Amino acid sequence: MNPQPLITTTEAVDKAFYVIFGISGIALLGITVAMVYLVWRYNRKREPVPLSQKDHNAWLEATWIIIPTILVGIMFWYGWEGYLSLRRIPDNAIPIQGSSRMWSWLFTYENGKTSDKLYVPVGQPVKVLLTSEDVLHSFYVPAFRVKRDCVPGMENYVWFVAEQPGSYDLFCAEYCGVAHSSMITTVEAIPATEFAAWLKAQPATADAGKELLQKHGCLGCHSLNGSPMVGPSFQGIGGRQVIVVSGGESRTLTSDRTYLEKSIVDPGADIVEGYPPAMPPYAGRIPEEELAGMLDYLTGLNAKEQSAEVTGDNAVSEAVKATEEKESGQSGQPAEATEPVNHASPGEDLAGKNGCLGCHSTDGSRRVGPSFKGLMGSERTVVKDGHEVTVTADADYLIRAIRDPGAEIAKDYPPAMPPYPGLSDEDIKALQAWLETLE
Amino acid sequence: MSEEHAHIVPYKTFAIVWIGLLILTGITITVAQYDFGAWNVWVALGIAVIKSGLVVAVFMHMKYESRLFKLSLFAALLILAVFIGLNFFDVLYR
Amino acid sequence: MSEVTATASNDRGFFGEGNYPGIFGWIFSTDHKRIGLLYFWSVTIFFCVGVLLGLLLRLELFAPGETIMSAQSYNATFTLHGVIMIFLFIIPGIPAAFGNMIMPIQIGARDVSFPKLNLFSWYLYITGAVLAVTSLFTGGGPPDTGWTFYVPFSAQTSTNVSLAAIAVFILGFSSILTGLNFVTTIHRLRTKGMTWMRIPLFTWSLYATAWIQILATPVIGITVALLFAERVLGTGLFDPSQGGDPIMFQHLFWIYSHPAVYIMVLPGMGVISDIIPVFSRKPAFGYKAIVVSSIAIAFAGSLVWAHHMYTSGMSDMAVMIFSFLTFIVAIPSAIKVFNWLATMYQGSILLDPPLLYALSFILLFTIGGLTGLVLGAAAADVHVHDTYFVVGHFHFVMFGGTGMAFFAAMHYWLPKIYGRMYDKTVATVAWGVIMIGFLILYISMKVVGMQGMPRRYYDYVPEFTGLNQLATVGSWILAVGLILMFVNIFRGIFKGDPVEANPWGGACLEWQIPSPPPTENFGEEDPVVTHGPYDFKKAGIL
Amino acid sequence: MSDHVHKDYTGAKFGMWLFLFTEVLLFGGLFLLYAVYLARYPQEFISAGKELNVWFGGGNTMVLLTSSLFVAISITALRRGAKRLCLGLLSGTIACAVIFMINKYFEWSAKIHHGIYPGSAHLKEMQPGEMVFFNLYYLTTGLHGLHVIIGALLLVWAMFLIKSDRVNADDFVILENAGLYWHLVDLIWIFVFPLYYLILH
Ligand code: HEA
Ligand code: HEA
Ligand code: HEC
Ligand code: CUA
Ligand SMILES: [Cu+2]
Repeated sequence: MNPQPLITTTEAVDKAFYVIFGISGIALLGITVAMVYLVWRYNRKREPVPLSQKDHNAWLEATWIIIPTILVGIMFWYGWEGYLSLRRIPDNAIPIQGSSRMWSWLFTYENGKTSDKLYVPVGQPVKVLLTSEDVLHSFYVPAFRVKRDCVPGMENYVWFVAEQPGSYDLFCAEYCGVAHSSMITTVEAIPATEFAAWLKAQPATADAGKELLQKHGCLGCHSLNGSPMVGPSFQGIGGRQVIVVSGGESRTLTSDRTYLEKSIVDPGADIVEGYPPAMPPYAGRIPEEELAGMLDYLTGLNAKEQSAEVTGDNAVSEAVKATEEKESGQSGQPAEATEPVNHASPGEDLAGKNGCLGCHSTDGSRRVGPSFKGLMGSERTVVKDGHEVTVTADADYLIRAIRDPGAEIAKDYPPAMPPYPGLSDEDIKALQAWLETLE
Repeated sequence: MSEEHAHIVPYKTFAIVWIGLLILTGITITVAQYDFGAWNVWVALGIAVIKSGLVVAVFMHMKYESRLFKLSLFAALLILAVFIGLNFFDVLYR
Repeated sequence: MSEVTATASNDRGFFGEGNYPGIFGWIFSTDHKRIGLLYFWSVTIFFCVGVLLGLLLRLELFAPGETIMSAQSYNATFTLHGVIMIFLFIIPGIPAAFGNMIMPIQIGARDVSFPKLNLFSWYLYITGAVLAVTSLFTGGGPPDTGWTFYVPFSAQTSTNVSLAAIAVFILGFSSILTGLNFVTTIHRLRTKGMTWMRIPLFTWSLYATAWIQILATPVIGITVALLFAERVLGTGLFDPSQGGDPIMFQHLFWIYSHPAVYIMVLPGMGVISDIIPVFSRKPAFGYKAIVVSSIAIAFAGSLVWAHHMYTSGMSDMAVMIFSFLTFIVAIPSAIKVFNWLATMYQGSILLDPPLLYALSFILLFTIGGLTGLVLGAAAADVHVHDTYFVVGHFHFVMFGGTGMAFFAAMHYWLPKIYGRMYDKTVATVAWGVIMIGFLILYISMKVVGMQGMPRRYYDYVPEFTGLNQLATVGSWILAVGLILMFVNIFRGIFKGDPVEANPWGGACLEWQIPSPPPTENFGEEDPVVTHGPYDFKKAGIL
Repeated sequence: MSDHVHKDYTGAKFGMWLFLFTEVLLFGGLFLLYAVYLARYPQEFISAGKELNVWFGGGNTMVLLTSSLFVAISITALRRGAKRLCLGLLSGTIACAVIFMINKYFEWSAKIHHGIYPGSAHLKEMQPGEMVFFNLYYLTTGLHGLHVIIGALLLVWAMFLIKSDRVNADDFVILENAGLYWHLVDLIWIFVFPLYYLILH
């Protein structure tokens, strides 16, 4: 429908600015000059008595109703026209998912690759589909004059094209809580060829496995980025602890290759707790070698690496960078080969998914909230109903801290933590198990 | 102390209006059993408007008040309509 | 009430004996002038608190990173700054303080229609203010949502937003009662000969304002009530996981809060419309056009709320409609500006402090209004929405507009009310300093906004440092000017030289009675009005 | 201060009307949300609306209309000097208010018994549109119920003044204003009833 864009978003918006500033500048100048002149010319020292008592003039008044009406009409038109350019997505725009949460961005590209900076090819329009996982955020790139809110429960979009390679600031422009002003990242505009190479460079086991998942429709129900869909996410699925219900009894299993295979061919046997028994059995529908490829891929998806990509905090983006460097150097080499296989626990996975690590560090350093390191079992001073009390950080305390963070505020910290009604008791247990390992 | 003491509305008028209101309530309940599709809301609202018109005009004496009262009421309802109406430029076209 | 008539001859006017001894004579008084002064002092105190918070914001922004406070305190500070300035200063500011003091006199009434209700609404104001302050120290601590209380954040944060919502509800109620009182008063209590076309423009502007207060304020009432329910009862009307729509909250919020900006500015425009004729010795040019434009602003101002939401994800159709209507509402404002200028033409202009502040209103409001047009244009707004450009815009219209009008009103009417004059030279110097500080402070904000600095940012990228420091320096200059102005005017009204009934040569009724005015305003007989409010010839000024 | 100025009846009544406008706009916010969400979830509103009992709603409509009649007549009665009748009618109105609230109590408790109330687990399992419907239903009828209580209290106050003759055939504006308030409560219900209980059948 919309062929190549005739103008970039920057040009479209700037045109409106020029027109409006131009008209306004003239009006302001005229008014200021008139005011100064009148005060000087008709000063009481010069004119002790007023020269007239005239109090209306129909023609004059009509003039200064009609002329501004025309002027604002013009302003409206340029504003609206420019806005339309922002809304008409060029056909060849590359779609990128942009998801926001307190207080980080996550961009997912067509092939499933994710990053916390927005990588775009120079000279090629991109369309960013904006969603939010918690409160309002707003995607704002001043250089491209685009801004759009990310609203939970809704998908918005922006499009733009970077004409020059470079790194452009990307701000969160809708107030979203204590770290609103650090919800900043960048748009990295790189030449199209480099972009293509970057996109191909896959973390861990590459495309083959994912293409299989895509082909068999698995990704319609399972995400790769941690968000639960109809089924649990594949993020970190390789080797994680899962609680399953089998024949009415729940037990905890390690999701190893055998488990995964069984889950695919006979999904009804063990149902992951909290999910409906909705998955169709694939026995006999997937050729042997394809199933093997899938399992290779899934077991390779260990939580450590992935949660690293998801949370956008500094320590983590280091990790992303490291991964990326590694990839560009030795792409194709599976990650397991270079890193010890997964010791990520479900708790750590949850902490990454829910953005805890955006506010709590694991290395003892202070962020928005207290560090998780050595937290469990320690004595905490908290402010409760205006009084300071000391409590022990036990399982119960953890539940209170997560369910009703406002009730007890860790001393010297702001009451900034949002409540997490979405975390089940099991989730909190898993978090606890993980927190206890952080000595 | 003159204008406002003019109208003493007789009991009978009130009683008639009351009966009218009860009948209209009956009608609106009956009519609700039939399906007019998208018009359901408008039919019900139409009857409600007639009913409230009666209450305002007679029970609340608006019929006997000066133009100022009537204009103000009109202004208030107009603004309410505008507040609700303009929202639909968003809701219907999203 | 015979003793009341007796005090009328007393020099101290309505400052004489009250109905109750001491302070009770004030806080239980139903005299509109006393209530006006109660408002004046409460509003001024909150204004000072508000500007101090503004100063703190600027200090924090002097350099990137943490300068004087943590991110959480910063967020609480600008929320409080916004809430105080909007709900405790600028909305009640001119109508409840100066409107109460002056409006009944201007129409030749002895009091407002419902004096007890008038006092009650002051108590509501104080209650709301106390609750707002209480919310800082109770529950989860100071609210950190910004004055706009957008959901879902406001529904989730563990700070004490619920109490703040109640406070806003009560303050809204207070505002409604003032409006209701004024409309009734202006309709019912005009004295003989005070026809509609002889009403002073200040009173006209209050009339238009009062209608907005009555018809728009309930909407903020229900909005904050729903926010409260969302937090306390979990009703989820704006919660997407319960089928709600967060954008509807924004609609409801702005349905009130946009008309509210005209509650803020219309009375200010009224002050200017009253001052300019007096200091130019010429009738207000285009009196009828100014009257009609006030009403037009009040009505058309109710149709444009969604221009705050161009990027929110509402439909493009709505963007077009609301952008168009926004431009329409600029026209009546333009009419006023041109009429004020035409009033000065061929006049005899005396540059006394009230006129100086009035002229700075015109300049600053025009700049603010024109940047409002930038925001009204959809494409331009996409770039500058929620940046410091918006912050610059609204400080220009609110502080440069209404704030300056408030100062103008202080310099114009306080001598009347207190019967004493301030030092005019100091007032002029203070004016100069304020203007310089103001322009440096807020123009820097606009520029840094154009460069893309988002608002409500505790920390910023290093590129923005220079302009932020300039702004902070501007705020210090402004502070010096404001302190000078306040000190001068307060010295003046308590210690200055006595003034006669009509120090400026005004032709409205308030200048025909002694300064300070007597308790019942007029003697035994109600005044009879025989000429228009700016007919200086018939009033014997010329 | 203004005691020696004659009482401005029209002014007092006008002030009351202005206040009623604010009430209308207060409820207007809820009606606005109703309209918007109805447009968005027409099917869910119908299915959720079926849960509401027309007889509770219809019964309460009759009760309120009748109470409005009593109030209207009571003013005429007072002005004609029939003080006893006036007081009797007002007691009737208050009785209606009580019946209304009792009715409401049963209606709400039946709903709550079924696990339908804001934030309940049962509600959370419903369609989004249905949740919105019930949340709106509780808020609207709740706010309306609050107004019923306030209106009844105003009438009780007016009754005291009538008893002591401070409100009488010549000076009845307080009764008239309290009556206006009561009619408003009725008016709101005239819209709430079809919108929540009927449209959706
Ligand atoms: C006193 C308060 C006040 C006043 C009077 C105004 C007046 C106007 N405002 Fe402003 N506004 C605010 C207070 C005010 N505003 C506040 C507080 C916010 C931010 C809220 C928040 O998010 O926290 C805001 C935000 C705001 C936005 C949203 C910005 C955003 O968040 O993206 C917009 C967008 O359209 C806007 C537009 C306007 C317009 C068009 C006018 C017009 O009424 C201006 C009309 C005046 C003139 C046009 C100047 C005079 C005319 C002439 C000199 C003649 C020459 C003119 C022509 C050629 C036409 N305002
Ligand atoms: C009338 C309204 C009004 C006024 C007058 C002001 C005045 C000031 N405001 Fe304003 N401001 C708002 C209304 C107002 N503000 C609103 C509504 C917001 C939005 C809040 C939100 O986002 O939710 C806002 C937001 C806002 C921000 C943006 C915060 C952010 O987005 O991160 C900033 C930042 O600099 C700021 C600064 C200032 C400054 C420096 C002043 C200066 O004018 C203050 C300088 C003056 C002084 C320092 C005076 C010193 C004088 C005295 C103390 C008096 C002494 C008294 C006696 C002797 C008796 N304000
Ligand atoms: C908005 C930033 C933020 C996020 C996201 C966040 N927290 Fe917190 N958290 C805080 C802050 C601030 C505190 C200290 C205030 C308090 O005690 O409530 C805190 C306190 C805690 C405490 C008590 C710590 C102590 O020192 O006593 C625990 C446990 C905790 N959080 C766990 C979590 C978990 C688990 C998650 C993710 C599911 C999470 N948090 C997400 C900000 C956050
Ligand atoms: Cu995210 Cu601000
Ligand atoms: Cu606005």
